[in-house]
Amino acid sequence: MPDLPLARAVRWDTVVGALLVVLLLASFSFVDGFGNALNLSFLLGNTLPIALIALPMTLLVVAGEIDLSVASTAGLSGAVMGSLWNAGMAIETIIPLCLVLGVLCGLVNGLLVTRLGLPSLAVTIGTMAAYRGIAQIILGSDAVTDFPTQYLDFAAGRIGDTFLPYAFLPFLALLAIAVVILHATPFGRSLFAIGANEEAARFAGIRVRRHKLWLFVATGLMASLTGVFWALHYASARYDNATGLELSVVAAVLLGGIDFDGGRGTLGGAIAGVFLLGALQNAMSLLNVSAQSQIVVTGILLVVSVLGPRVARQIGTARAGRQATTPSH
Amino acid sequence: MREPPVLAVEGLDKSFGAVRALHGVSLQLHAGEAHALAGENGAGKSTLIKTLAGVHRPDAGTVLIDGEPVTLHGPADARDAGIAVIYQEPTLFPDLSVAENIFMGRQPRRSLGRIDHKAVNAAAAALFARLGVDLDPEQPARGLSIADQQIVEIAKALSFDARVLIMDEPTAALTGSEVARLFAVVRTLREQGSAILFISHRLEEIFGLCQRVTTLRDGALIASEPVEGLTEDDLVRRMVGRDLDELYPKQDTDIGAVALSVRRLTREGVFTDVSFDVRRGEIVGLAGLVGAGRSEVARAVFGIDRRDAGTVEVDGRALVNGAPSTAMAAGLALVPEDRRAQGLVMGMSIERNIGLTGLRTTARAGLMDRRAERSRSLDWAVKLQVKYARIADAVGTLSGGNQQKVVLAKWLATGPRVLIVDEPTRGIDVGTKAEVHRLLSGLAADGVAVLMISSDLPEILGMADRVLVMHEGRLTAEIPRTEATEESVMAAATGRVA
Amino acid sequence: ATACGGTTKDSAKDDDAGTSSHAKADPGAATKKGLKVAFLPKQVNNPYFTTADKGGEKAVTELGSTYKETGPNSATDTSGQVSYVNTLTQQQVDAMAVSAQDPGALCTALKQAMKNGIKVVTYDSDTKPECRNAFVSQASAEALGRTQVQLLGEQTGYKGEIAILSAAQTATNQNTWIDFMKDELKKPKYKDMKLVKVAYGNDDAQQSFQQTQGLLQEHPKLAGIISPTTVGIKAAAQYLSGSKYKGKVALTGLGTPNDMRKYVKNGTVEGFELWDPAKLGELAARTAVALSSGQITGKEGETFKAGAMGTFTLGKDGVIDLGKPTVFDRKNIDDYHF
Amino acid sequence: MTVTAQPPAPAVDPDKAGGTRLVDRVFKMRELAILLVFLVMIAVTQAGNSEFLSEQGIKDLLLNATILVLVATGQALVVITRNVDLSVGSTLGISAFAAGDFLHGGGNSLVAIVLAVALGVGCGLLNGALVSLGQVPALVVTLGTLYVIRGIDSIWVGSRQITASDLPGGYVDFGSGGISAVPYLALIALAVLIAVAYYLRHFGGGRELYALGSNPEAARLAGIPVRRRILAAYTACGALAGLAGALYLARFGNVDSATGNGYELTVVSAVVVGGVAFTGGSGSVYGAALGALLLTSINSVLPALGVSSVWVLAINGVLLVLAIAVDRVVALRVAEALKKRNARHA
Ligand SMILES: Nc1ncnc2c1ncn2[C@@H]1O[C@H](COP(=O)(O)OP(=O)(O)OP(=O)(O)O)[C@@H](O)[C@H]1O
Ligand SMILES: Nc1ncnc2c1ncn2[C@@H]1O[C@H](COP(=O)(O)OP(=O)(O)OP(=O)(O)O)[C@@H](O)[C@H]1O
Ligand SMILES: [Mg+2]
Ligand SMILES: [Mg+2]
Repeated sequence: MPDLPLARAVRWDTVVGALLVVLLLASFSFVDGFGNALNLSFLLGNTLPIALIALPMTLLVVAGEIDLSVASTAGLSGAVMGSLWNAGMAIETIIPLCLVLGVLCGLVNGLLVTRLGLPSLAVTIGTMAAYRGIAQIILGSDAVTDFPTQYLDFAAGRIGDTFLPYAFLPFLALLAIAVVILHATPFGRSLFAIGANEEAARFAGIRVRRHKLWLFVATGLMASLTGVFWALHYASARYDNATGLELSVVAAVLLGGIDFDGGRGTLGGAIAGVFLLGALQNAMSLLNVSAQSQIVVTGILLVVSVLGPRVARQIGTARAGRQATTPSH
Repeated sequence: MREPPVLAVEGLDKSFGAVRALHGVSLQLHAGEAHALAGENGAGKSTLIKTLAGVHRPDAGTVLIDGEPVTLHGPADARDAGIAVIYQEPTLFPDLSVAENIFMGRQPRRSLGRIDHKAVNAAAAALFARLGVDLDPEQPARGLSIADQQIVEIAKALSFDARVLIMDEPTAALTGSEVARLFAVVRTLREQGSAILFISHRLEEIFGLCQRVTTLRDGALIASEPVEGLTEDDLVRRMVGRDLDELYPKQDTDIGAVALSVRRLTREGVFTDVSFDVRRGEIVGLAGLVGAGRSEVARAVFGIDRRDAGTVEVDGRALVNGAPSTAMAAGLALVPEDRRAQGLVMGMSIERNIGLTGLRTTARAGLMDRRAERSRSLDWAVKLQVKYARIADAVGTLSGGNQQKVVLAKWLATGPRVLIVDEPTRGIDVGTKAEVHRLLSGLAADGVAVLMISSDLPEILGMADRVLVMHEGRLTAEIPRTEATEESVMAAATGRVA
Repeated sequence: ATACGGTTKDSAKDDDAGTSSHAKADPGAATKKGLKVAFLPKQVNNPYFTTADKGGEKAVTELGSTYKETGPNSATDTSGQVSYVNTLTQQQVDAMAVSAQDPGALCTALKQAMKNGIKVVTYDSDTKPECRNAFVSQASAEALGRTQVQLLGEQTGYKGEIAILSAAQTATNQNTWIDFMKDELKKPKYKDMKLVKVAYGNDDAQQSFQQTQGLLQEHPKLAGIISPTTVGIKAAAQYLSGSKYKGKVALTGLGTPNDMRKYVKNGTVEGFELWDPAKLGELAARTAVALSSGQITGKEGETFKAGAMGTFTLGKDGVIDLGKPTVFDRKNIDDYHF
Repeated sequence: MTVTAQPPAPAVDPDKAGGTRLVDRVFKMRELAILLVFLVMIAVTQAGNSEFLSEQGIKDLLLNATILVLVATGQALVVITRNVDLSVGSTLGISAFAAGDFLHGGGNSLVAIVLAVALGVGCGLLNGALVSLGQVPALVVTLGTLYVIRGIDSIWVGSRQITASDLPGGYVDFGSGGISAVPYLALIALAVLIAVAYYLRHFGGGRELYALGSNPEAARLAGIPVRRRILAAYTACGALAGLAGALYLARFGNVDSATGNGYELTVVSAVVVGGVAFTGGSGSVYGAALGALLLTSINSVLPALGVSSVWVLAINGVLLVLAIAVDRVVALRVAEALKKRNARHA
């Protein structure tokens, strides 16, 4: 049964955006040290890995699939980067190789999902372990830290004394590209159709399997890019880099109003969700809120994020219902 | 003085946002009487039924059972009051067996409240025998054709032994013989004292089954009267508010070169060795009983399913196996039979649903051109008389018939050279049906090759230049327009001729 | 400017400007009061770190400064720990004592902190030397590695196959200890003891459990296991005590008396060792204050007085050793409660 | 379907029909493929290491699977209704600690188990109420409660921990004891499993769980009390997670604030491997239990074969993907074979 038209009056992504603005304003005024350029650059820099992966993940989820192996792909490309660097290869060669590796990881996921028709959740839980395991085999217990300074500075530094990390600029470009792809191209429109009703999309001549394959490949690519960024940003390539990142990405994307049943959501919402969580955690740390309490707050935020609009809507319809039924008595 | 009506409504109002689906509607159903509900697409018939079934809460007005006002809090209340409903769209559980679907929530029990699975299956088999159909009670509901789903829905409703049986277009996907059998069962029920409420856009069915008819137009009650003495034209006038043009406006066209050529097409276990041609300007009807494999042939031709053997050519160019996108590029279009599963994305707007087949053609420099998309969609929505509040509304909020029109619009908008339509007028009211026929006729006149699959035999006979008939997965006859009659087609469809 | 036209390990030579201050240590300087000292363990809520940090808190308060503890909820959330370093930098504490989840990952953030005038002490797990002022080591890695082998040797009569159940494969301190264990085993008195396997339980109870099972299935003749991690030894002990191997396979390593009391008493474990984490935390706190007061700068050879703990001297790379570990067995275990 | 010329359905030879039914049933068992994968794996391991299936080995294998089997059974109930409960790990952790804390204070073992189950029921009710009354996506809600319960657990537990010495000896012995190779815990899990499976197959409530997972809208129209059923599924899931917590305590004798952290992914893997579809309405708890057995056994098989720990994770992942893929391919083949055999036009 489709929802009543009234019920969708307020779009959730705008609500998340508004929440983000409110949080930022409140933090600027009431949290000591939040508005300071250094802190903001920390905030952006530390949130960037989640944001980078959230881009393709949003597209994937809109198309009704999911990739839980992203963090492992990131770890794997970090591990490969470390071991090749140890082997004396030039970083300018290593990075493209890592990206190719990411493409391969995505391709494996994509082929398993589209060719064998396996559920992506199951496949990527498996490859999550597999990729992480391969990373462990490749790099073992090493932690490679001696990457060239100009790269480390780019990944960890900021532009002058401003709050902008260097790495934020390429992210903005990628964000723009992703927004255009999802919201302004036929490809993006097809993704919504695939996510909402795959069979109807197939009947409309949309190449469902190919589209999905592309998405998995893009996700692998972005995950490996994130892995490279992570290793440079934290100046440490280890096999267990970025462990657990997939859950942060999923939480942020969910918070941004992306429907995991597919077919609904906007990139703006997803990215707002990412930075809402990032900013909230930053502000809470500055306020000396303990890690445990932060977890509770994050959890409550998630629950409220889905419950809030529902409750508001139900109160609305209940009131409308009462008005409509009272005269008949 | 008659007994009070078993089920009645008075002064019913129901709005969805700005859309007033029903206003001031009253209706009485009496025991032992079959009552028809007529009206154009979007007139409010399904909404009325859902209100009677407790699915919708009325904004105003009362529901009376045996003359007593009641409030139905949900479908369970209606069921407990002895009301059985067949909804317009099948509501099956695809993962459960057909028998479980029929008896969900009311299974025969053994000791300790355990379900008696044997009894469930046996009861389902008995129901199917009564309907004269051959369905395996233990088969899962997933993969049933629309018609089979409809049969299961009917069996479910009959299993209630309900005092009131409400049926929203139960026959839309059925062919004549199943309809006849259904009617026989329904008549028995009526004679045993049940009240029947029946919706159909096939007027002859209303006249064949019902004693009274209530007509709705734009959510308002137009008339409630005995069927006796009424003519089809009267009824159409009440529904549409004007006289109807010819229902089958078949134009004579120049038949040209072969546009679609199918050779020895086979899908193992589904259909075998199917060969036929469709020429430019020609409308070819494809008839057969439910389950004969017509839709399957259409799917394989379009490339949704992979064919095991055979070739398909459009304008002399062979189509790649299993690739609808290349079929579309070659100028082929398929209007699928199941609008809910195959035709539409329910949560998406009307505009975008129509736009889905034109993503590449309306794009500029690789980007969506929203204005072009909107004008294309608006054009076709208007041409097909889709009744909507706003073009940006979700297509799921439309009435069944209007949804069907959107599916047609979506495919006609591609400007195909070869058009396959599978049950194109399923659930479409008589007025629009004529319009759809006129459109198809016009397309043929413009040189489009049309393959029309329909379970509505008069439609086939009225529109087709040539009739192909399938029986159990094989083409059994090819009958030219001049020789096509109900008898000749049915004979081939039931395999009574070689 | 490299041969192959790219930046390689060889071309990217260390051009890090030394971060250690040029200020000279003044051993006689007064101990400053009112400092803000923060403890950042690998994981809050971890009993071991809580004990250590409690020791730190006691010392900090005693020295008239303020103490706080903050940190991630998971011991593998490296980026979380980085954020906490950043937060502390932002909050302008005077000194922080950090137990690093990763030797490299914290570097950028810690250097950033030192640039902002914050003194950084690592304890329990070190970073690269240039990313902190001093490291307080729980015991010399060499002593820890060798004594565990010695303990096991005594328990098995210097005979038979032995295995090691470690934490994560990346755990720096475990790996150093294991290297020393292998070295110790080369001595002639261990010629009948053979190290057959190093397994990793990732400091996870269940995984350590299953790794122990696997070790025993694969090597039925196993005589003893060393588990140099508190989680590992506990899980191994729990498995052994519920299996037929109880009392037959010797188990030793690093554990806390509270965890191991039951297994020592029921005969699963004869003896094991550990340093006193509270002392470790106390020394870290005192080192942090000494650094902030200018009594030391982190150079080799400097000395400072750490209250009742005595005088300590900084070793190579600014490493301070806590001392020898304590061996716990049936006789003394009831004297310890942590 | 076809309309027959003569109204009565054509009679099929009953013997033949009965025979094919049975074959069909066995063929159609989704669990068969997983069982196969499992058996092959065990056989290969036994060939490589004869100690593997010793009495102790079998006991370990069963013990390892017990807790996951319980939680996966509960999760399967929820997944069948087209929902998910990600908070099971947190629930397990908090109820294990609660039981341990109670026993530490000198409580009765049986009461401790009841306490853990009750706490699990509480968490389940919370999830169920949020999901069914709010009608909101289960994934988000339970991810939220995962965090909330975990956070509350951490705040409550702090750095405390329960160790085996805090527990009554009998409780810990019960955790590792058993009747020869069969541990008590495994017997409990098996009893729960059979009971749940029987309920799902033979009781109206169970069938309705499948129905509403298969098509929620149709379930509403059929008058199924959707909210009540979803609430019940979550409550059962929570209860089983609580029970698993109590057994975890007995088995490992060791609980702290991190217990059960990240367990949700393992549980979800087990359920998915066991063929319970996330789209709801299909799969069985036996499948989920087999999935759990398979997953935990991989973790025992690799060390038993002497595979270096370095390789374990990778092999684990590859095996997982293989298991899913084999299962899928077998299922497709069987479906095809059945379809060909049943084809009407053949
Ligand atoms: N859930 C809904 N949300 C919004 N509008 C709705 C909804 N259901 C029905 N409507 C609107 O109510 C009106 C009546 O629809 P209804 O389905 O009752 O028509 P109908 O008479 O059954 O037509 P058809 O013959 O095409 O099935 C239509 O304008 C339709 O768009
Ligand atoms: N998606 C599907 N999956 C599996 N089987 C199907 C599917 N669709 C149809 N079938 C089965 O294939 C057979 C042929 O059905 P098909 O739909 O082609 O018949 P039809 O002649 O078009 O009749 P109608 O569409 O009116 O039912 C039927 O027995 C039907 O149950
Ligand atoms: Mg209708
Ligand atoms: Mg059909």
